[in-house]
Amino acid sequence: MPLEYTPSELMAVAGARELEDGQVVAVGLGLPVVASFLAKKTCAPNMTILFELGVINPEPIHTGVGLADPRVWYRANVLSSFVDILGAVLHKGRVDVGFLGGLEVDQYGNLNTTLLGDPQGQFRHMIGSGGANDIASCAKRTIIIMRHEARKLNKTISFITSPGYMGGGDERAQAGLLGGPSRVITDKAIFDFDGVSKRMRLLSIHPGITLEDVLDNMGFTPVIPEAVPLTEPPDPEQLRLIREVIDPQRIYMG
Amino acid sequence: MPLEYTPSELMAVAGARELEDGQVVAVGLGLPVVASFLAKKTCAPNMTILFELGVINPEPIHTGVGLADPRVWYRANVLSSFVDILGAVLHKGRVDVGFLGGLEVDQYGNLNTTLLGDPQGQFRHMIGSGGANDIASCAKRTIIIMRHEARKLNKTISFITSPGYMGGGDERAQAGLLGGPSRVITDKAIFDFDGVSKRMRLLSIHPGITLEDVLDNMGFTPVIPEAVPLTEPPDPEQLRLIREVIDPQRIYMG
Amino acid sequence: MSKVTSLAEAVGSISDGEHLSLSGFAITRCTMAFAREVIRQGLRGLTISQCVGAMDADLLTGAGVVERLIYGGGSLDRFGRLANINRGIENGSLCAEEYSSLSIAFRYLAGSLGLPFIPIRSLRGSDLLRQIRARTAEDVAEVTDPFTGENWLALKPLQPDVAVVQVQAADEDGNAWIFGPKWDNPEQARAAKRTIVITERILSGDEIRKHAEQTIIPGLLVSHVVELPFGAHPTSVYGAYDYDDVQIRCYVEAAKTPASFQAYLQEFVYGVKDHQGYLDKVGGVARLEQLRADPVLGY
Amino acid sequence: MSKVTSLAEAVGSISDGEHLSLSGFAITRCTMAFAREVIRQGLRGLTISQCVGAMDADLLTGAGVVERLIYGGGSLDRFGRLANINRGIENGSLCAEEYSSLSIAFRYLAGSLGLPFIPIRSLRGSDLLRQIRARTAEDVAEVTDPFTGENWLALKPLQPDVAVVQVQAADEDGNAWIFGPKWDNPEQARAAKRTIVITERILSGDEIRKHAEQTIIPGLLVSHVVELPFGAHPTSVYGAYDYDDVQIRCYVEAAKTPASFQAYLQEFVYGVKDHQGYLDKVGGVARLEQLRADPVLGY
Repeated sequence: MPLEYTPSELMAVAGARELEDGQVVAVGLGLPVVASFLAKKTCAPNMTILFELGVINPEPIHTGVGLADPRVWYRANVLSSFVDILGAVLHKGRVDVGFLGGLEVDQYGNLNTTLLGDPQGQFRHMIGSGGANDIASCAKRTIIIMRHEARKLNKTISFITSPGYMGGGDERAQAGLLGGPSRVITDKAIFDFDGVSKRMRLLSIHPGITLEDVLDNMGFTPVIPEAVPLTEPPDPEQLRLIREVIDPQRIYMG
Repeated sequence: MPLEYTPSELMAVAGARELEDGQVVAVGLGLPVVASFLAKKTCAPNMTILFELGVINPEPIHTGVGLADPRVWYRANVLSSFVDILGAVLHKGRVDVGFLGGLEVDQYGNLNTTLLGDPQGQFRHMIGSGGANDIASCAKRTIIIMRHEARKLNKTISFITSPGYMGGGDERAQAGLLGGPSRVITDKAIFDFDGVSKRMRLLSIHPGITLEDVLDNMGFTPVIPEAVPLTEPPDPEQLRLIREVIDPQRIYMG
Repeated sequence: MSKVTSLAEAVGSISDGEHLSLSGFAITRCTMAFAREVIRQGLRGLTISQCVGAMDADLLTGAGVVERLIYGGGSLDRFGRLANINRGIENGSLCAEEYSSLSIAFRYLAGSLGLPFIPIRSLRGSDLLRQIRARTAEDVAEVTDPFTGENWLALKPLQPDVAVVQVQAADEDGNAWIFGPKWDNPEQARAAKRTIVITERILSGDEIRKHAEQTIIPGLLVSHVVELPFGAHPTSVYGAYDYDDVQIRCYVEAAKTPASFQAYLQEFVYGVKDHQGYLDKVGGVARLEQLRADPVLGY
Repeated sequence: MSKVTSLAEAVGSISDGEHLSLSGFAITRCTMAFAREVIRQGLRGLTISQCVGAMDADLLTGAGVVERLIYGGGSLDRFGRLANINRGIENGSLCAEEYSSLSIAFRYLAGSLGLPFIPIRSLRGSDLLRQIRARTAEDVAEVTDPFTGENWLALKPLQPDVAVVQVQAADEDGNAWIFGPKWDNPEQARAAKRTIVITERILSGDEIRKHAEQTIIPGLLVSHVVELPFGAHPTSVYGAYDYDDVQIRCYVEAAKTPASFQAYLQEFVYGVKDHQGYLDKVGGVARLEQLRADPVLGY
């Protein structure tokens, strides 16, 4: 009998699987926190987790409401500052993976967390960058996690808060930016990016989801390889950790 | 009956008298340390004393052999770093007075702590800059303390470690440097600098010293005003503090 | 020399139109009591800066005190968005200059070290940069690395008139300790012309000298020290007290419309005489004791 | 993951010709045991950097290990000058690039933050700058402030291959605490490709996590952790032990001529098997106990 799991749980597990032991990971709010703690407790015990405000390798025992919650700083081994984390680790070039959520992403992995609506007319201001623009600009690679909806995976987005491959091709490198997005993890599929055009490319589809489900809920058509495998489902230990240890109150996974 | 005091004691007292309450003072090795602690214990209780390596307002109870001696860090209220002291206080422009010793000084207050001898031929390498060049470049004003000898007060010096008024006039300001030397305190006299030419100018002569003593032991002739007053001698409390509290082992005053 | 004053006196030292950096980050160590007193004293036209927008800046903005905001985006974490700031941006009443966390931190850092400008890799290729250039062309520029010939973005130093920093402990001279992460606070204080320290408690100078490595803000930067327990309420102070979720929810609810926010201000700011009155209003000792942090957990 | 190794293994990870920054300042927290092991292992052609030249750099220079020194001048405080370094400069055998404390600190800072260059007010109008330009034209340049049009001196980042830092306490991952002033050490470790931590004692990770504000060097920067009590002898370690005036005077006396310094190396470096042998040589437990610091005074 297959395991029961929620789309959020699969997303967190897929995110965790992208992280390798020994890597340095800059973690944004939300699901990236769950994915990172899950990786650290499973495949990547020697991974370094960074929170932009000055926290390295916390070991929370209670779920926090965000990075500003002392619950997520608990048992950190460094408590320092923005300059120390975003400057001396990220801007210095030591971050292997930046882990970001977003409101909108386009086919080149450009990410919006600032405005929804038409920037020329009516719009709603949302969160803005925080460290997201810095992470997207300086990490060796970034992973984006977000819900799979047509209004979120959009052909054009209202505002580029955190640049991906900009207009595609080598435009990002030309602008002097390092790295770039390497994965987009949604609740239906996982994408990577075509090596030359830098367009988003379907990498795997989650169990129980069809190609039509994926494409009908996107504002653009990704590159689709001949064969697209199924995403590996969570294993029981990963689910146990998420449910019992990392987010028992279901603050992130709700 | 006049008080007995040594030339070093008079120099330290003269240095202390230059400091005003509330000022921020960057202190180099040697006599400047004694002068600064003396000022803090007398006329300038709210003065801030900075040591370049990251020490603010220590209250030593034992005399140290230099800035690297933990004795001179005792009871500091800040223990930080070069970047914090020389960057965020000095380079930021918050240092009112820089207090420097030297091996050689010329008539424009350029200071040498690097080489003795002829830089084109044989020379001896001495201490170099440490923070002296930074203090001379960034403090609002500097005070130089050194022995009064012809080989030390020289027409030309072997090496400019810490710039004074460079070639005189507005050359220093043109170079983008702030402040400049305001006093040279020796064991025979105190000098300031002419407002326009920036040449060293006799300000006072120590009790018991003649103008000839002063001039015969200099490698250049300073500007000499019509009337040159006597330097105010130390008072008994200043001498007591130096002898009993600040340098009882006579490490600096030996 | 003691710099200890009342909160009213510290706020009274600030002039209309000045640029203040505030120490808050989302819902932690926000200068809340300070912001309430600023509103009560009727200051106007302030510029506020902080790396990540926080509840202190949002409260001031909602009270109409803020003309310009220089920040890197922000929220009240899971409790909600910065509704007053967002509304000000949306209706054009607030001039918001929006960066990223690091670009603000680097602007403070340059200001703190007396650097004329600082190069940065962030912002390029983003609409943040496009927008900054359109609004404030004088704060970003291009510079060529003289060693490689590469083109870099250069940021102008931020040098607030006053840094207002909420800390756990300080002595009477303003030598201050901050526990937990410090985000942009060390650079804010060093970049600013002067610093107002709001402290949970005043320690003796002797105590500070015993652990001088912990002194994040040297007294020489500080003009006023205000002892004000629970000065950050309803936001948290690591090691001292937790955030007050009831009061933050009340704020978030009120901030949904200008009218309901005016009612909030009437009740919790204008309607109380001072910080003590505010604390009584939100539940007094009984509530505050519930919030007090466990010394090991820090919350 | 434990990074704890022997001193020999840590030194063995270094290659001839690499650039090491050393944590010493004059006669305090110098990487002395490390330097002695470097000499015993016969490394060659090293570049050494530090803000203020210290006994560790002088020892290595006297042993012929150092090709290039990037520093801001220095001494052994009242004990004397850096005789080996000065001799090397005077006879031309050492390539010394001489700056000021802040200019080296800013070069490390730029290296630590990934800045392409850093502007500075120091050095101008000095023979230091003239000499640096003559010797190493590629490390200083002119840059125009894009905001004011002013001309500034720009320094190139320093990025050592290895930072070697002598600390009071660290955990097995290399998260390290430094007590007392830290001079250039935080920026050295951040600027370097990797850091070797030499610690008076290893603490549990739990202990480090209790006071994580004190962690000056994050473990992610660290490749090796070596537990080595009295590793800085004969220099001091604040809070742990005082400098050994007898041994420093012995060093100063020996450093007066190359021949007498060779004899010193023979006796205290080549002539002992390891750090334990060295400690026995200089008086063993009886002498070390005399040097142990008073916990309140720190010396």
